[in-house]
Amino acid sequence: MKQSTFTILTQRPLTDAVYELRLQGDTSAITRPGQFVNIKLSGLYLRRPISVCDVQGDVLTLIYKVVGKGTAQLAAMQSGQTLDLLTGLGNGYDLDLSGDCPLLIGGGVGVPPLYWLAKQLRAQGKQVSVILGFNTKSEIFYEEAFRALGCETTVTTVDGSCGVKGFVTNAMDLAYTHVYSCGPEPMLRAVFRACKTGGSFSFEERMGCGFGACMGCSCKTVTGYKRICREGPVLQKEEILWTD
Amino acid sequence: MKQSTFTILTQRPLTDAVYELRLQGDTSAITRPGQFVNIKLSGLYLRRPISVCDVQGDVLTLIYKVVGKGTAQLAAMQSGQTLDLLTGLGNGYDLDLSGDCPLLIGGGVGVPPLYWLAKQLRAQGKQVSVILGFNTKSEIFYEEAFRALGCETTVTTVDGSCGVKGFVTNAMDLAYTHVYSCGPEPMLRAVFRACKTGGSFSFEERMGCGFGACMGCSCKTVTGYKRICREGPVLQKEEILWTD
Amino acid sequence: MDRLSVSLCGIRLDNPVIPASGTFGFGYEFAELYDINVLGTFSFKGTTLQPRFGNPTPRIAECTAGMLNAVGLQNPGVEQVISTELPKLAQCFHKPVMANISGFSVADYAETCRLLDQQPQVGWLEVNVSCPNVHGGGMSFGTDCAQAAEVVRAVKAVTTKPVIMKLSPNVTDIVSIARACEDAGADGISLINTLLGMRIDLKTKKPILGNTMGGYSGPAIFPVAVRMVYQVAKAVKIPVVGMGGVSSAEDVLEMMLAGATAVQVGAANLVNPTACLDIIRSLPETMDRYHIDKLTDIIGGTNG
Amino acid sequence: MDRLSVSLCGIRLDNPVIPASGTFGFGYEFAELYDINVLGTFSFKGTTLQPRFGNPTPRIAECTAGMLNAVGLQNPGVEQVISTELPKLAQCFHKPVMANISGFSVADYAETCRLLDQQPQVGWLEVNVSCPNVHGGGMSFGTDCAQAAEVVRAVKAVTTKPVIMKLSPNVTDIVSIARACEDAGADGISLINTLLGMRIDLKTKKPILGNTMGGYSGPAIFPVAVRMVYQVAKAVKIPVVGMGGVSSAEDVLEMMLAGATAVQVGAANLVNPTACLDIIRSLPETMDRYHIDKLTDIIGGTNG
Ligand SMILES: Cc1cc2nc3c(=O)[nH]c(=O)nc-3n(C[C@H](O)[C@H](O)[C@H](O)COP(=O)(O)OP(=O)(O)OC[C@H]3O[C@@H](n4cnc5c(N)ncnc54)[C@H](O)[C@@H]3O)c2cc1C
Ligand SMILES: Cc1cc2nc3c(=O)[nH]c(=O)nc-3n(C[C@H](O)[C@H](O)[C@H](O)COP(=O)(O)OP(=O)(O)OC[C@H]3O[C@@H](n4cnc5c(N)ncnc54)[C@H](O)[C@@H]3O)c2cc1C
Ligand SMILES: Cc1cc2nc3c(=O)[nH]c(=O)nc-3n(C[C@H](O)[C@H](O)[C@H](O)COP(=O)(O)O)c2cc1C
Ligand SMILES: Cc1cc2nc3c(=O)[nH]c(=O)nc-3n(C[C@H](O)[C@H](O)[C@H](O)COP(=O)(O)O)c2cc1C
Ligand code: FES
Ligand code: FES
Repeated sequence: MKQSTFTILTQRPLTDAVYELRLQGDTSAITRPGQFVNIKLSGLYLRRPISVCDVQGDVLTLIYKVVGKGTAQLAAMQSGQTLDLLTGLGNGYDLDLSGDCPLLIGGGVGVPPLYWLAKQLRAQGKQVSVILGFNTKSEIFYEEAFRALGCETTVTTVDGSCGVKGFVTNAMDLAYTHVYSCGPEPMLRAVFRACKTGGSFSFEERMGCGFGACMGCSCKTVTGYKRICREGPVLQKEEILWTD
Repeated sequence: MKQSTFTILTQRPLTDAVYELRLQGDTSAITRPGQFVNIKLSGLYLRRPISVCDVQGDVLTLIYKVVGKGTAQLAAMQSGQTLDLLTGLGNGYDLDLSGDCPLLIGGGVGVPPLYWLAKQLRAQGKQVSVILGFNTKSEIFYEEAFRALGCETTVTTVDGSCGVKGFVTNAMDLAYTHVYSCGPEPMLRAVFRACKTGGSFSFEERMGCGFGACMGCSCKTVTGYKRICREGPVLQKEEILWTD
Repeated sequence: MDRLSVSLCGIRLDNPVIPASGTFGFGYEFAELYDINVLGTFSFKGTTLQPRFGNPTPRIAECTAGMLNAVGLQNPGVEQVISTELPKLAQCFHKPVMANISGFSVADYAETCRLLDQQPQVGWLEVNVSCPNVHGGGMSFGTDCAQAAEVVRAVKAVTTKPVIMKLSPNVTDIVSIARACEDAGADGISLINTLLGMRIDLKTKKPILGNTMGGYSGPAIFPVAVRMVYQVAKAVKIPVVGMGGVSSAEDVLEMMLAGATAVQVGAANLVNPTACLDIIRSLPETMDRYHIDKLTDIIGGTNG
Repeated sequence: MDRLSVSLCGIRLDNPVIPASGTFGFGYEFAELYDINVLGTFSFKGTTLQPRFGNPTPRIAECTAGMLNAVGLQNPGVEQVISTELPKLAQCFHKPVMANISGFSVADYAETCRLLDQQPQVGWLEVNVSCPNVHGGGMSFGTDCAQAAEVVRAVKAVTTKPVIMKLSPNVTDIVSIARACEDAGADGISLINTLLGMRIDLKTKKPILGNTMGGYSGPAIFPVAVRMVYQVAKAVKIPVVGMGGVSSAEDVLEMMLAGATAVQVGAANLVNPTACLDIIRSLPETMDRYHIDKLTDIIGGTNG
């Protein structure tokens, strides 16, 4: 974990509500895809956790959806402005589990953390399949970015306005050696049930600190209590206990 | 009273800690010298009251000293930025009381409200004497501005580094028909005791609202309870009850 | 307009937004800025039997997201309120007004309420029991079930108008005090009054307030207020008027979900004099955003 | 360094800054960022006799100038704290640590304190009486003088280390509870724990917290904390550890003027992990600004 100041290089809308932010700063604490940063915003008491979407040298890419005060404030910021970030948070995805043909499944703003993962897996020569789930055509982003990495990319939309109609699980009928997934909890559950191999699932929880100090984000797992911000956000299929 | 947005035209330091701010906006609610405005600053809950120093058309001049968070924030603001102001607050000075040779006595940041007063009295052809009290030479501001209006201007400094050594009362040995005063309470008390004619004294108090709603700024006077923000900040010599 | 209207103790309000006592004077200062008849109603400055100057200044201290006040119930006394303030008010406000009453003995409360009950302009009596009981050891009436109930009975005996008891949050068990008031015959509960707080001036090393301690209000107290409104609304059958830090239409909705039938806005009026107007204007679009059809649909809605 | 040092129940602290229980874990996460030996000491995560998972998530809700938490005392239980956490802590922290203890019965408190009392690393026992008494109707131990005193006596009977009672602010009369603890033999008082609060999610119309209500902390509660520290420090002879919303060196000075001998920093650590380090570093220049020579000169200084 590191606390440091990043400068906004570019900010651009990807859809009506989703923005891509490129920041320059000390990325040295970020070691794995699937980790996240925790952003201080002025006038808001708690930081806002956002997944790492890509890292290239000292440039960090984040993708976020405007859902409330914090993300709205972020969307109003401009190049040259600075942000106080905690970086290198969370365990991130373990690339060693991938096998030869990993399958990456993302839903909505669960898509971003899979991008850097896909890039690294491709760099290792893996045959990467990607399923990106959205509600409707206008919400789709980063489809071409994954294709450009050489990933076999399928898009699903709930309303069928683009790609396969329905949920991400409707497109899982292919061969894979490991599943990496991130998205809303109902999607994670469906993928969990459909997954025929090992799987790495990334979770969200309301956080106090984001670095393991407050026990605000704990969950029960097969292997004991885990903090989503520290031992997570990525949990392995074998250890997940759905509580409901 | 009016609530409206003003734009900063210029900001310049007059001394180490005292700044002059020129703002453009709707000044129509400001009717008298000695009134004040109440300024909203981001992140601070209460507004900050500052006296009107001058009004020329839609340009409002304020002079303030950096003493805490709010004034420090104000000092960091730049041309083009905007401020939310409540204008037209307080009773202000009554010009009709001046007689032919009014004497204006200001101490420190009590000097600013006397400027617009002096200007209006001069426009009425009055012979205006001004005593400006400061601690030391480096804190002096607006001496030339008063001279330029054609006021007989004396400066006093506590340490004698400029002008008359000592307090403003050391320079009161002249003929006058009415005293208008603004400054720290010990100075007001001394002027009150020395004043041989009628006098108008401007007071400060911590304020909740600044427009008469909260009773936060009440004081007892000979003629009953008064709100510094509404029936004040200017009280007449006859009605002042020093409470101590 | 029916989307916004609610009924408080049998009196219809066009909307649930009510400036809180002590932050709206007798309305005139605000009437300079906007037509105050847009309000549901307003609660006027806490009135006592005798005129009061209140506490020494400074009476105000700033805090991170709120303020302390130690005004000490400055008011001209009930007789002058009736002879001077109410007639003046009649010129700019044409709805039933909420009369806020304070006292230092049970007899004080009863007599002040009796006099205000006779005024046709008055719709509700809001009885503030945060004041110290000068005959009962100085603790406030609102910190003890038996004393609060005694005030209710004394007031109900001399009034016909709805009596809303305004409770202090500085207690261990707000629910039992609210229940005691209900059992004694109160027609409604309003809460919260200010939290007791203090600030010290680092320059002088002395308390900022002339009175050392004061009442804390503003956005900082909102979560405490929501909690107490929720607890009390679940426990009593009479309506609850919620307040404490409300500054936006969202806050109004949150208070109503917690169980408030109407919502008061206090300190926000002092820093943004058009706060209530702004809130009322933005309620419909805010309700749309959260898929709320009518306000009456959501009162206590978080509770089951 | 003598400008900053204070003595707490006979143990010298290099400075009065102490991370508050529940916001600093067992210190390791922060040791990654800075040498935590710069701290006066720290109060570790509230420890109970049995391991606890705590409350369902969400456990955190944001407020205007603070946060609610409903962690529910998640901890591995006193045995594992002793067998695992304390040895790990010994590697990065070389000063006496403050052991924070919670319980749900008097016997719980006594046994947990007895076990921790035997640990040489432990300097003070900070006994949190905000927890519900499962044998006594569910009200927290800290809301009743007799129950709080019973905990003090039970703990003092089995320990030799200084016992600091940590009080809940959700009470009518904090002074009488502090006095009851002093009379029962407590060596110090620490306050305030969190204020009980609640937030509702407008989108779902449900409470944000899985546990409905939670503890409010952060700058918003500072004025309430200063007030209670002031009231208690005036009323008792034992030292007071002040906390609640402290986020800056100025806040530390204000707490000490109110009467605190040492000052804890809670929620600030969560949003600014170097909060305590930053405060300690800026204390000397802040003291210069307000003409304070040594911190011991100002403890309770506002009071006469
Ligand atoms: C590990 C992790 C990674 C995330 N990565 C991304 C990402 O890459 N892109 C993206 O768009 N979003 C991501 N989120 C969700 C994102 O944190 C929230 O959308 C954001 O905090 C909302 O803030 P707000 O102020 O706009 O909303 P508000 O509702 O105003 O926020 C109020 C409070 O609730 C918290 N909160 C609200 N929604 C969530 C949520 N879904 N998860 C956790 N806390 C929440 C906020 O942090 C804040 O404390 C991630 C969340 C976590 C936990
Ligand atoms: C009617 C009136 C007119 C004024 N005119 C001027 C002026 O023309 N130029 C100028 O430099 N100053 C003037 N002041 C004083 C000015 O309001 C304060 O210096 C300013 O509010 C300090 O704010 P701060 O945030 O920097 O200080 P802080 O100490 O951080 O402020 C904390 C709180 O205390 C209040 N406060 C602090 N000092 C004073 C004070 N002296 N009077 C009233 N409230 C105070 C602040 O408004 C705020 O609510 C005037 C005050 C009043 C009441
Ligand atoms: C300056 C001021 C004066 C107040 N005077 C009274 C009063 O006379 N009677 C009363 O019942 N409450 C009084 N209150 C309390 C408010 O009506 C309200 O209960 C409290 O401030 C919480 O709401 P808020 O956070 O929206 O201000 C006063 C509050 C303030 C800030
Ligand atoms: C996430 C969290 C967990 C806490 N856990 C404990 C605890 O286990 N034991 C305890 O005595 N206090 C606990 N507290 C209370 C703090 O120690 C402190 O008393 C309170 O938060 C007020 O200080 P602050 O405003 O600086 O946070 C906790 C507070 C927070 C925010
Ligand atoms: S958010 Fe604080 S421990 Fe995870
Ligand atoms: S400051 Fe509110 S009445 Fe004067």
